[in-house]
Amino acid sequence: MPTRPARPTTRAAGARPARPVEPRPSEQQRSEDDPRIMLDREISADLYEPIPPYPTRTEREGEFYTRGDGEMFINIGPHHPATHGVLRLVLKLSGEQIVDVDPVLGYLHRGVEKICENSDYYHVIDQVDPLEYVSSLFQEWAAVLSFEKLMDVEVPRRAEYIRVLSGELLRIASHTLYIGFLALDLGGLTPILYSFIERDEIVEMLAALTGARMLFNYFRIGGVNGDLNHEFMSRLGDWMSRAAKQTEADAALLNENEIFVRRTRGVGVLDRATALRFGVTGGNLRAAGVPFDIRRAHPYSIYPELDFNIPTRDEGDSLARYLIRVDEVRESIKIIDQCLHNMPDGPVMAKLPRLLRPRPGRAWGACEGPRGMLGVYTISDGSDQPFRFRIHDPSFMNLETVPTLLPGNLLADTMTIVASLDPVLGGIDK
Amino acid sequence: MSFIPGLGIAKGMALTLRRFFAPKATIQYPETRPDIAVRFRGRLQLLYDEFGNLKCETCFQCAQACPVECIDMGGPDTKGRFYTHWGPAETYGERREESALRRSGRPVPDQAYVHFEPIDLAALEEILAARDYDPGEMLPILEEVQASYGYLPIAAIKHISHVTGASYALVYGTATYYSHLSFERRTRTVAVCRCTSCLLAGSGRIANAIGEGLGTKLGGGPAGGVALEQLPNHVPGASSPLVTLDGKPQLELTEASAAAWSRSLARKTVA
Amino acid sequence: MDRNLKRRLEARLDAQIQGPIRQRHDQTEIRIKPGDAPDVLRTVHDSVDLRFEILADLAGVDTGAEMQVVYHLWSETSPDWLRIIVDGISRDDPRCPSATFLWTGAEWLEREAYDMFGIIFEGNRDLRRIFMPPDYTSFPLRKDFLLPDDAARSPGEGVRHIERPYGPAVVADDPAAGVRRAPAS
Amino acid sequence: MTLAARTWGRMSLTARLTAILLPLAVLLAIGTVVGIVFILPPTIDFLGANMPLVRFGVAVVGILVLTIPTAFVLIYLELKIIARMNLRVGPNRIGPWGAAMSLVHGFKVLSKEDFAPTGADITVFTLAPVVTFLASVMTLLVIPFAPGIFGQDLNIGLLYFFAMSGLSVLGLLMAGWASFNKYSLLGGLRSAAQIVSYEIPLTVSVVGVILLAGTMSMNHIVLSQSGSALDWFAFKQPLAVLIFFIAATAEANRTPFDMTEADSEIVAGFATEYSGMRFGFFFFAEYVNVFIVSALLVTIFFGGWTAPFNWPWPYNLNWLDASGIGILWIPIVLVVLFVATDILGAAVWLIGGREWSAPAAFGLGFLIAGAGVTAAVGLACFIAFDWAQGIFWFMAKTYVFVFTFVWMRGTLPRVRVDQLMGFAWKWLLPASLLNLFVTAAAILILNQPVTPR
Repeated sequence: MPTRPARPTTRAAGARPARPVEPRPSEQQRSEDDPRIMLDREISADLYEPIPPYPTRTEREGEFYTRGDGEMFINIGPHHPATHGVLRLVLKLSGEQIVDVDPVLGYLHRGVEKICENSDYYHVIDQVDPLEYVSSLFQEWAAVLSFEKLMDVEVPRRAEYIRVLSGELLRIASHTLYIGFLALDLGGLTPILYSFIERDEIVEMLAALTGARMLFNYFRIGGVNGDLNHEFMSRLGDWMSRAAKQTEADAALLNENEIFVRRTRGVGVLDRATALRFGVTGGNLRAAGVPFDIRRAHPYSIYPELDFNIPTRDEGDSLARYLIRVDEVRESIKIIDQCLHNMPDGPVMAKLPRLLRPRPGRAWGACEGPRGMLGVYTISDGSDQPFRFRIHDPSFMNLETVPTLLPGNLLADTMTIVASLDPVLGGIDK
Repeated sequence: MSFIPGLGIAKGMALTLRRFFAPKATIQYPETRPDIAVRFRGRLQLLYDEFGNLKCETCFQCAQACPVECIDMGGPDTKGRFYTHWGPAETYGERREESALRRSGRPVPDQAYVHFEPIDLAALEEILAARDYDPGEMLPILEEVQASYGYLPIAAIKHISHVTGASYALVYGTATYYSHLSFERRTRTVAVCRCTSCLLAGSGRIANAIGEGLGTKLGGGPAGGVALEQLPNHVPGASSPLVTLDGKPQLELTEASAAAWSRSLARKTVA
Repeated sequence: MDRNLKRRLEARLDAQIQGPIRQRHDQTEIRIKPGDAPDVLRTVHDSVDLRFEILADLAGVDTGAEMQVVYHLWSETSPDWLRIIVDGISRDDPRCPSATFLWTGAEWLEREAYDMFGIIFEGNRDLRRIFMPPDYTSFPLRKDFLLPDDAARSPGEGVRHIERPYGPAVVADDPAAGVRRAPAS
Repeated sequence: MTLAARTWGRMSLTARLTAILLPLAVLLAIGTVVGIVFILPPTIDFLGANMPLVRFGVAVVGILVLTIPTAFVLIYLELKIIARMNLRVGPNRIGPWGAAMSLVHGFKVLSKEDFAPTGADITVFTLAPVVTFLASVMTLLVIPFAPGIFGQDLNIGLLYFFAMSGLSVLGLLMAGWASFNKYSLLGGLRSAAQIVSYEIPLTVSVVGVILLAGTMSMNHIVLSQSGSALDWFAFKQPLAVLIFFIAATAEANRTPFDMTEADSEIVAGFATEYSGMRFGFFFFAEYVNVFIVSALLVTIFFGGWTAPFNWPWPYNLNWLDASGIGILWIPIVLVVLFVATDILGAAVWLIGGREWSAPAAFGLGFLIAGAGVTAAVGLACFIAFDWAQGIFWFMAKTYVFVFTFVWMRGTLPRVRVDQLMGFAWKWLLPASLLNLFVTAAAILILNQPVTPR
């Protein structure tokens, strides 16, 4: 067999590792994945080892690809039943215990930031739409917030109320989906379908409001695309009449289930200090005991007027993250109720020029999505296209804690932890 | 987690058993169609009015507004003049990468089928170069094109859109909006009155002079952009001999200056 | 707009701040030099009257003439977002000290900035490509990177020399801070 | 040679067929005669001399045949029940209420490409499904479905059962090892650890019953709890029932103990690399295992084929007796079926008028008549014969437990590996030992006579 590149060790990281030796001319004709080659060689342990075909470039990478005794690499994803989207985790296992993890991203990278820098301000909104495809309204919201700060647009109050209303609806949809997927990754077949029934009702009524089921493209700079209509209100009404009871009933399947609780309690504990150092936001941070919610910490839209509280838990384990979501669903239902009760009258769009050329400047807008803080940093150079359009995605930061949380746990806990952190790969690989 | 071990599991089992008999959420699709929201915009389609006429007026607004530029309008435009490119849905990819190229600020070869005669782009190129290919100065560019070509050729508009990066819809909309920009080639007519008084005043000689100045003769077809013909009836109150250019009487024109005037006129109006 | 924050910032780090402190809407913006970044960040993070504990965002910016690294911070002591712009990084060999000694989470953000702009964060021990494939040779979000065929076959001209394998890390003079200087190669 | 070729070329198709078939027919006729005269009688004598052999052959064939419909029914039940619990409808397109779904699954599995991954140990890879399947099928031999209807009445039936079911882990381990895939390896090792450690509480929990019944023969265990439901061992050994149920769930790799194919962790466990009919065998084995485990549960604890209460039947319908005109019932039934078909078909055809073609009408008539006759015969058998009742009660009880297994799968998430093993060793084993000691003590104290039958 052709000699593989010498595996670099941490100490040898200084000297640049040897490049792979050229294969023998007899083998140069055949492609690497030709099965005959594998049969020719004697099957050795490192035949399928994910050694990178290039010399390792960083100290960390060198550490990762150095095996100890009885350790093996196992590759989870990018196509795996339990990795949401196309996440790829290269695990270093000893037995079933995880020694080290190297998440590999970028399988869904579309270069949205570049596209946005080349399309004008109106078009940016639906270019960012498919980023967090589970809750795309919030990504729009962040972009719209930063644009409105950039060009000093005053949003009508009714539009703000409608934004909050639809946003909280979508938050509930996203959280129910999260609950279902967490259960699915723990092996429960049923909760995911209950979640999808819930989500489908919400998404249908949002389709009546915005015109689409998933990529809404509803928020506009200085307002929203359309006013509330009767179809949406009627659907919302009869959903609200049973929403609370329904969500409680669905949660009862998991909340008290001994198996579920035993599998999530104390697994992947993310304590307060670590969470802050990792820049984790959203429910994962609140599960670690930091009451950081943009809706309260840095109020935007009409949230200061609404009455709701931020659920917080001290133990930062997967169970806490799950329960935080369950509580937030209740809070969102409260918020929707208030929005419906004091919805003001008036226009839903501010007056804006046809071609937007904001004056040069910088603006940072952030809103609280279901997964944490969604931020957008826009630089305008006075043209009708953003000069720089930076998208900050919470799932990205939440996923970054995985290499810290996983080691020491079992292979089965990979799914628990990743699912409880709730990454959405569409947002992570911009 | 409940204190009695197994109680939570039992609750869950009870829930699933209840759901076992509950009414089902499935929609048997082909038999029962789900009700689509009125505002649902999942499908792009052209609407017809109650008389069965297509409501679309090829105003290019949608093509202009489409963020991924997948809409491509087609058919003769509102005034029934020009057959613009009509792209079927399959040209999505083609148009998409064309738009991507255009965004990158590079000239794009246009794959669309063209129904207009090509022009030589040298003059257009220098106009654009003078304007620095700036889509912001679309109107001056178009006016200069009109001035130099005598009209706005579709080829020129397409070239402008590809080079400046402004979408064809934008340029076309600008061109159709302003009334002094026209798509037709403007031909000017010089008319010589042959009523008795004018003949006596020597309009015949003027006609000959203008004719050889323009390179045509009375009643002959248009030479260059100019046609020479006979004025049907004398403009009241006008002195003799009477010569009109596009219906406007040229009063200062005399027998001596006719040749020079007509030559300059021929030079000004380029075909 | 938080005047008080402006005063506190001026009091704390008047030396490092380049130019005026800009404030607009709910954002306060200071500009610093790359060399000052670690000190400024630690000051802003640690000092009692401004405890900017949450790193909201770390973005690279290519202004066409130079590179910038932009931090957005949040603190419970101020209603404003604090924006720290590390200014004046050369486009040919962009280098900026890493923020991982304060926020471990900055590691991936810096990897992303490196991947998109080629900014080398000195002290980030895992500065790899994160979105683009490892053999990719150009930096998509730079202004000289045009759609779309650059994306297909990446031209490495002018930027390839930044891609070089990791060299030995020299532990800094202040081990407590854990700041590291990158190889002088 | 050329002559033969030319003649063959000149012959017509019929001539060719005759030329081929005629000699064959002659040979067949001669062979038949020879066989009847010389080979048949000694064979009959031999088989008659030792009937157990015949019985065994029949039993093996019958069980092999039985597994296929069992697996199909179980697959369909699982699809449908879990779907209903998920508020779905489940398979409803193929066959009535989608009943043919599992058949279609079977055809799909048969028609799939069957390949082995590069680097796999082909022989072991191919043998693994066979081992698993046979191990689970062989256990069916000792299960009494009804009085007189069982493969073999071993006096060590339970022992045999546990031995055989223990074999299945070998198959899984082989599969996991031979697939040359890390997921498969993990799955195989998990299954080995899990099944081996759950064997122990499973076996120990049954010992109490063995003490009570004083035998290990399945039949006698069933007979010793005949009578009403109060005589079932389930009420004398409630703890044992619980332990046995849990351990059996793990034994059959069912949720919440389906570590071996934990689809969200190790993609499909030991079956990751399998496709086509090899995969099919694994899943036949799994579903047959579910059936077997429920059957064993019923047999040991819930009185097997005995009725849950004092059952007045079977009446001794001597006119149904084979010693009476019993054997004549077969032609009679056939005649009745024929006549009923004609009458009903004619009726349908006359009433339906034009839109019913004659074949359709008579087909419908045949269906109705067949259903009626079958129902009548079944009822008569149920009234008359104890084996019919036995099968009825046995299947009824068994499918209750099958439903329970599917129900658990529809509800519960999966437990973790270490929790699984910890549960086995820290809770189930002590509990089963405790149960054993208590039972033994009770027997001693009440000196209940232990009578070996």
